[in-house]
Amino acid sequence: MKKLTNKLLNWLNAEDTSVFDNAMELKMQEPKEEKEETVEQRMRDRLHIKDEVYSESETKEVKVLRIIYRTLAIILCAFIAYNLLIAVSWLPRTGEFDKPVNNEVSARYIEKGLQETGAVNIVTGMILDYRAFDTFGESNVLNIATITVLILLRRNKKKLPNEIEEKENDRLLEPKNDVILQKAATFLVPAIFLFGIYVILNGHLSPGGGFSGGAIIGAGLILYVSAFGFEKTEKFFTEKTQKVISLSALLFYCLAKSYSFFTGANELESHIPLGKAGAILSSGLILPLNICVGLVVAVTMYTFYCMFRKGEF
Amino acid sequence: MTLFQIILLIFLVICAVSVSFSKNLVRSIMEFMAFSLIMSIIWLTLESPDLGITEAAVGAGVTSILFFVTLKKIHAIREGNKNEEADK
Amino acid sequence: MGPNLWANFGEAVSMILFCIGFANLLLHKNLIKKIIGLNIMDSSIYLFLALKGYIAGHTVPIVVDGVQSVDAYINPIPSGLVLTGIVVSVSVTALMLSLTIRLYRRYQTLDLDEISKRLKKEGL
Amino acid sequence: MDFICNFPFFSIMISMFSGIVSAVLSRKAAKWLNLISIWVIWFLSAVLLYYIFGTGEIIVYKMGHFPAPWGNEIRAGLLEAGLALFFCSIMLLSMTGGRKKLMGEVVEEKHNLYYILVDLMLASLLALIYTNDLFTAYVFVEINTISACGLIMIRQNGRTIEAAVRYMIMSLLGSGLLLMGICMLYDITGHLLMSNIRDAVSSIYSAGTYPVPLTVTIILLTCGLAMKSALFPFHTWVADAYGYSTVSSAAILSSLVSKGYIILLIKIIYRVIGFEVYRASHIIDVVFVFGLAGMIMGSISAIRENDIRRMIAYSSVAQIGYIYMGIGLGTRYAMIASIFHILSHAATKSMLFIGAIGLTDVSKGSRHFEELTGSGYRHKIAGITFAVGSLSMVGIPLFSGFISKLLFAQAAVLNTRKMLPALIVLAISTILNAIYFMKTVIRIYTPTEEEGERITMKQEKVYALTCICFIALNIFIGMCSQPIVDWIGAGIDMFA
Repeated sequence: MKKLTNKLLNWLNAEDTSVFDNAMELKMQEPKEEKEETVEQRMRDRLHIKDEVYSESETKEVKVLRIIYRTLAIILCAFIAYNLLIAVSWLPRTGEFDKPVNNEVSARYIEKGLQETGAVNIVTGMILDYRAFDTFGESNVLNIATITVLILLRRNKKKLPNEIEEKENDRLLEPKNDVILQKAATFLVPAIFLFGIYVILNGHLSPGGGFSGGAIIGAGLILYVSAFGFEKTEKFFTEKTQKVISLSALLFYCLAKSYSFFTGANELESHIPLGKAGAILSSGLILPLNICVGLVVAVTMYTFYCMFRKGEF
Repeated sequence: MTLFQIILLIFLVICAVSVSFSKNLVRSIMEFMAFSLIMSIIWLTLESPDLGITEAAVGAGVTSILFFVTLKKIHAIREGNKNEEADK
Repeated sequence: MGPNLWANFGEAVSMILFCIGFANLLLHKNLIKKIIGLNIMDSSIYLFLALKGYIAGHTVPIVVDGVQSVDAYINPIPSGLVLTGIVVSVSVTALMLSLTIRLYRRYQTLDLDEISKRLKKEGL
Repeated sequence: MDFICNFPFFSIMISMFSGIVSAVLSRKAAKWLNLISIWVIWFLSAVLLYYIFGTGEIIVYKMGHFPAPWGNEIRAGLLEAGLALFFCSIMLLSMTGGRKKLMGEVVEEKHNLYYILVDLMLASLLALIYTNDLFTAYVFVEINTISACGLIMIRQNGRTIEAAVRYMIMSLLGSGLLLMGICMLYDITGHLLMSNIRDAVSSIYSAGTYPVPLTVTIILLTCGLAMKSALFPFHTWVADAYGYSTVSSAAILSSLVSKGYIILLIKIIYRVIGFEVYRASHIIDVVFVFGLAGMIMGSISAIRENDIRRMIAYSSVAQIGYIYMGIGLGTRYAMIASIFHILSHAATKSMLFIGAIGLTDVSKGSRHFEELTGSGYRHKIAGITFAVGSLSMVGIPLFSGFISKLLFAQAAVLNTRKMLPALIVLAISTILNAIYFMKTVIRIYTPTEEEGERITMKQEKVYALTCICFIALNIFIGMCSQPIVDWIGAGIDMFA
C-alpha cells in the first residue's frame, strides 16, 4: 500500500515518469505529415472563408435578415405592450385610497413615524430608519460603480505595451477661460453649494436628503471644473481626497447601521437620543447618515466626471 | 388625473419616441434631458418632491453631463458642428 | 381589457414607455441609443411605482402642524423605493458609458454587430 | 435569542466591511483581508448550520428596531445556512486556484479593486440567500450584476469588454423586468416582505381578485431572473464572458453568480408566490420547454467549439437548462434535484475551469485542442482535476454529476405528463455531454512526442492543494448524496 502511494506521489510530481506510462495502452500518436503547400492552402482557405462569411459589405441575405429581425422585434414589443396594458387595466385604480397598497405598513409610517424616527419628512425617516438595509445596499451600489469605473478608465501609472494612448488635448474644442462661463460660475457655484448643503442638512425636515443634495453638490463641482479647469480643483481634490472621503463616510455608515441593527435585533437600548422633532439636530442617526450619503454621492459624481474626462483626478 | 398631468404624460411619450427616431446623437441626448425634466415635474405634481429634486439633479443633470462627456470622448461632437456623419 | 384602463392612464403610459425603451434596446445598433433606451425603461418603472403611491387630494408626506392622520398624506413607501432606484440607475448608466468609452478606444466604433464581426475576423 | 442568531447578519456585514476597507489597502493587505473574511464567514456559516440542525428552528432576524412588516428582516433556515457555507467554500477555492493567473492578467495597481469586487460579490450573494424582503433582494441583485461585470472586465482586452457590454445589456433588461414584477406584486398585495406577500397572494388567488396581474407578475419575475441566469435564448454573452475573463472570475461567475439568481427564483417560488400558485400558472411549462431546449442547444454549441474554455462555458448553458428543467417539472422531488444540481454543478464547473487553466499553462498558453494534446502528462494534477470534472459532468457513478442525473430521472418518472420528453432529452443530453467531454479527456491524455513545458506539484503547491480540495469535494458530494438530499428536503420544508 505504502509503495503504491509513493509511486502515485512520484508520478504526480513528475519525478518518475515511467511508472504508469508503459502500462498505458494508448497508442503513441504519430506526427501528422503534411506538405507545406497544403498547410498554406488551408490557412489561406480559412482566412478566405472568414472574409466571405463576415464580409463588411451587406449582402442581400443580411439585409433580408435584418428586416425580419426588425419586424420580429417590433412585433415582440407590441405584444409585450399589449399584455402589460391588459395587466394595467386590471390593477387597482390610481389615486384612490381604498386599495391594497394603503395598508397597515404605510399607516404606521405616517402615524408613528415622527415619534419613532424623529424625522418630520416621513420618506427620509422610512429610507434611513425603517428600511435602512436597502439604503445601505444602495450606497454600496454607488461605491461599486465607482470602483468599476476606476477599473475601466483610470490610467495606469506604468504604460502597458498595447495600450492606445489618447493624444488629444482634452480642452481642444472648448473655449479656454470663457469669460461668460467664469463670471456666471463665480455667482452660481457658491449658490449651488449652499443649496446642496441646505438640502442635505434639512433632509429630515424638508424634501430632499443625502442623495439629492449630494447630486446637487456634485453638479456644482462639475460646473466649477468646466469653468476654471482642472488645475484649480487638483489643489483640493486628489485621489487621496476621494479615497478618504468615501472610505470614512461609508465606514461610518456601515458601523452606525451595524450598531443600530445589532441593538435592534437583540432588543437592546440604542442610547441615541431622537431630540426635539423639527429641530436641525434631531432624529438620531438620520442627520449624520444623510451627511455621509451626501458626501459619498457628491464624491462619486465628481469622480465619474473626472474619470470620463481625463482618467485621473 | 388632471389635464395638466395628461399633457405632461403625452409629452413624455413624444420625447421617448423622438429619442428613438432622431438621427443625431446630441439631439437625442437633449431629448432625453427633456424627458427627465418632464418626469421630475410629473413627480412634483404627484406630491413627491423628494423624487422631483433627485431626478432633476441626477437624471437631468449629472446623467446628461456624463452622456455629453462620453459623446466628446467618442468623437461624436466635432468641431464646426459636423454632426451628420457622427451618427453611424 | 379590464375596467380600469382609463383610470390607470398614467400606468398605461408608463407601460408604453417601458416598451419604447425596450424597442430602443432591440432595434438600435448604436450603443449610446441603447443606453438611453435602458434609462427610459428604468424611468418608466419608477413612474409606475410613484403613481402607485399617489392618492388624490392628499399631500406630501411631511408632517405639518402635527397632523399625523392617514387621510392627510400620500403613501411614503413608493417614494422611498424610487429614490433608491434612481441612484441605482445612475450608477449603472455611468458604468455602461465608461464601457462604451473603452470599447470605442479599442475598436473605433459603437456598433456591437460590427465589433463581433471584427472579433471573429481577428480570430482572437 | 442566542448569540448565534446574529451570524447571518454578521456574515453579510463582514464582507461589506472588508469590501469598503479594501479600497485604501495595499494589494497584499487586501488579499489577506479577503481571505480572512471568507474564512470567517465560512466558519460562521458552519456554526450556524450546526446550530439550526440542533434546534430545527428558523432564525428570523429583524434589521433595526422595528418588527417584520415595517422594518427589514433576514431569515435563515437549513437550506440558507448550507448554501452560504457551500458558496463560501467555492469562492475560497476559486480564488486560491486562480490567484497566480490573476497576477499576470490584471494590472498590479488594480488588484485591490479586484478584491473589493469579490468581497461585495460575496456580500450580495449572502444577502440574496438570507434576505426576506423583495426590494432588498432587488438592490442586492444590482450589486451582484455590477460586481459580476467588474469581474468580467478586470482583465482588459477587447473581448472581455465586449462581453461585459453584452452581459450588462442582457442583465439590465432582466433587472428591469424583475423590478417591474416586484412593483406589480407590491401594487396588488401591498407588501414587500416575502412572508406577508405570500399570505396576500394566497388570499388573492383563492378569492380570484386580480388573476391577470398575478399571472403577468409571475411571468415578469421568472423572465427577469431567467435572463440574468443565462437560460438558453439569453445565453449569448456566456461564451465570451466565461471564456476570456481571468480564471477566478470565470469560476466564480459560472458557479456562483448565475446560481445566486436561481436560488432567488426558487425563494420567490416558495416564499413569495407559493408553490401551488406557481405550479397552477402555465409559466412552469414554458420554463420546462426552455430548459429542455437549453440542454440540447448548449451541448451542441459546446461540441462545435474548438476552444477548451468556451466549450466549458457552453456546457454550463446546458447545465443551467437542467436546473430549469427541474424547476419546470413542478414537483417537490424535482426541486430537490434542481437544488442538488446547483451544488454539484457549482462544484464541478469551477473545478473544470481551474483544471483547464493548468492545462493551457503547459500548452504555450493556447487553448485550442491541437496544442492541448498530451497536456495531461505535462501537468498531472491539472489533468486529473479536469478528468474528474469531466467524468462528473458526464455522469459516471461515484462523482456528483451522476447523483444529480439520477435524481432528475427519478423526478421525471414521477411526473407522468412530462416524463417522456424529460427522459428523452436527458438521455440525448448525456450522450452529447459524453461526446465533447470524453473527446477532450482523450485529447489531453494522448501521448505526443513533443516535449513541452512540465509543471510538477511541487512548483505550484497552492494550486495542487486547491485541485485536491476540489476533487475531494466532488467525491464527497457524490458519495454522501443521501444526507445532502435529506438536508435539501428539510430546507425546502422550512421554506414553507
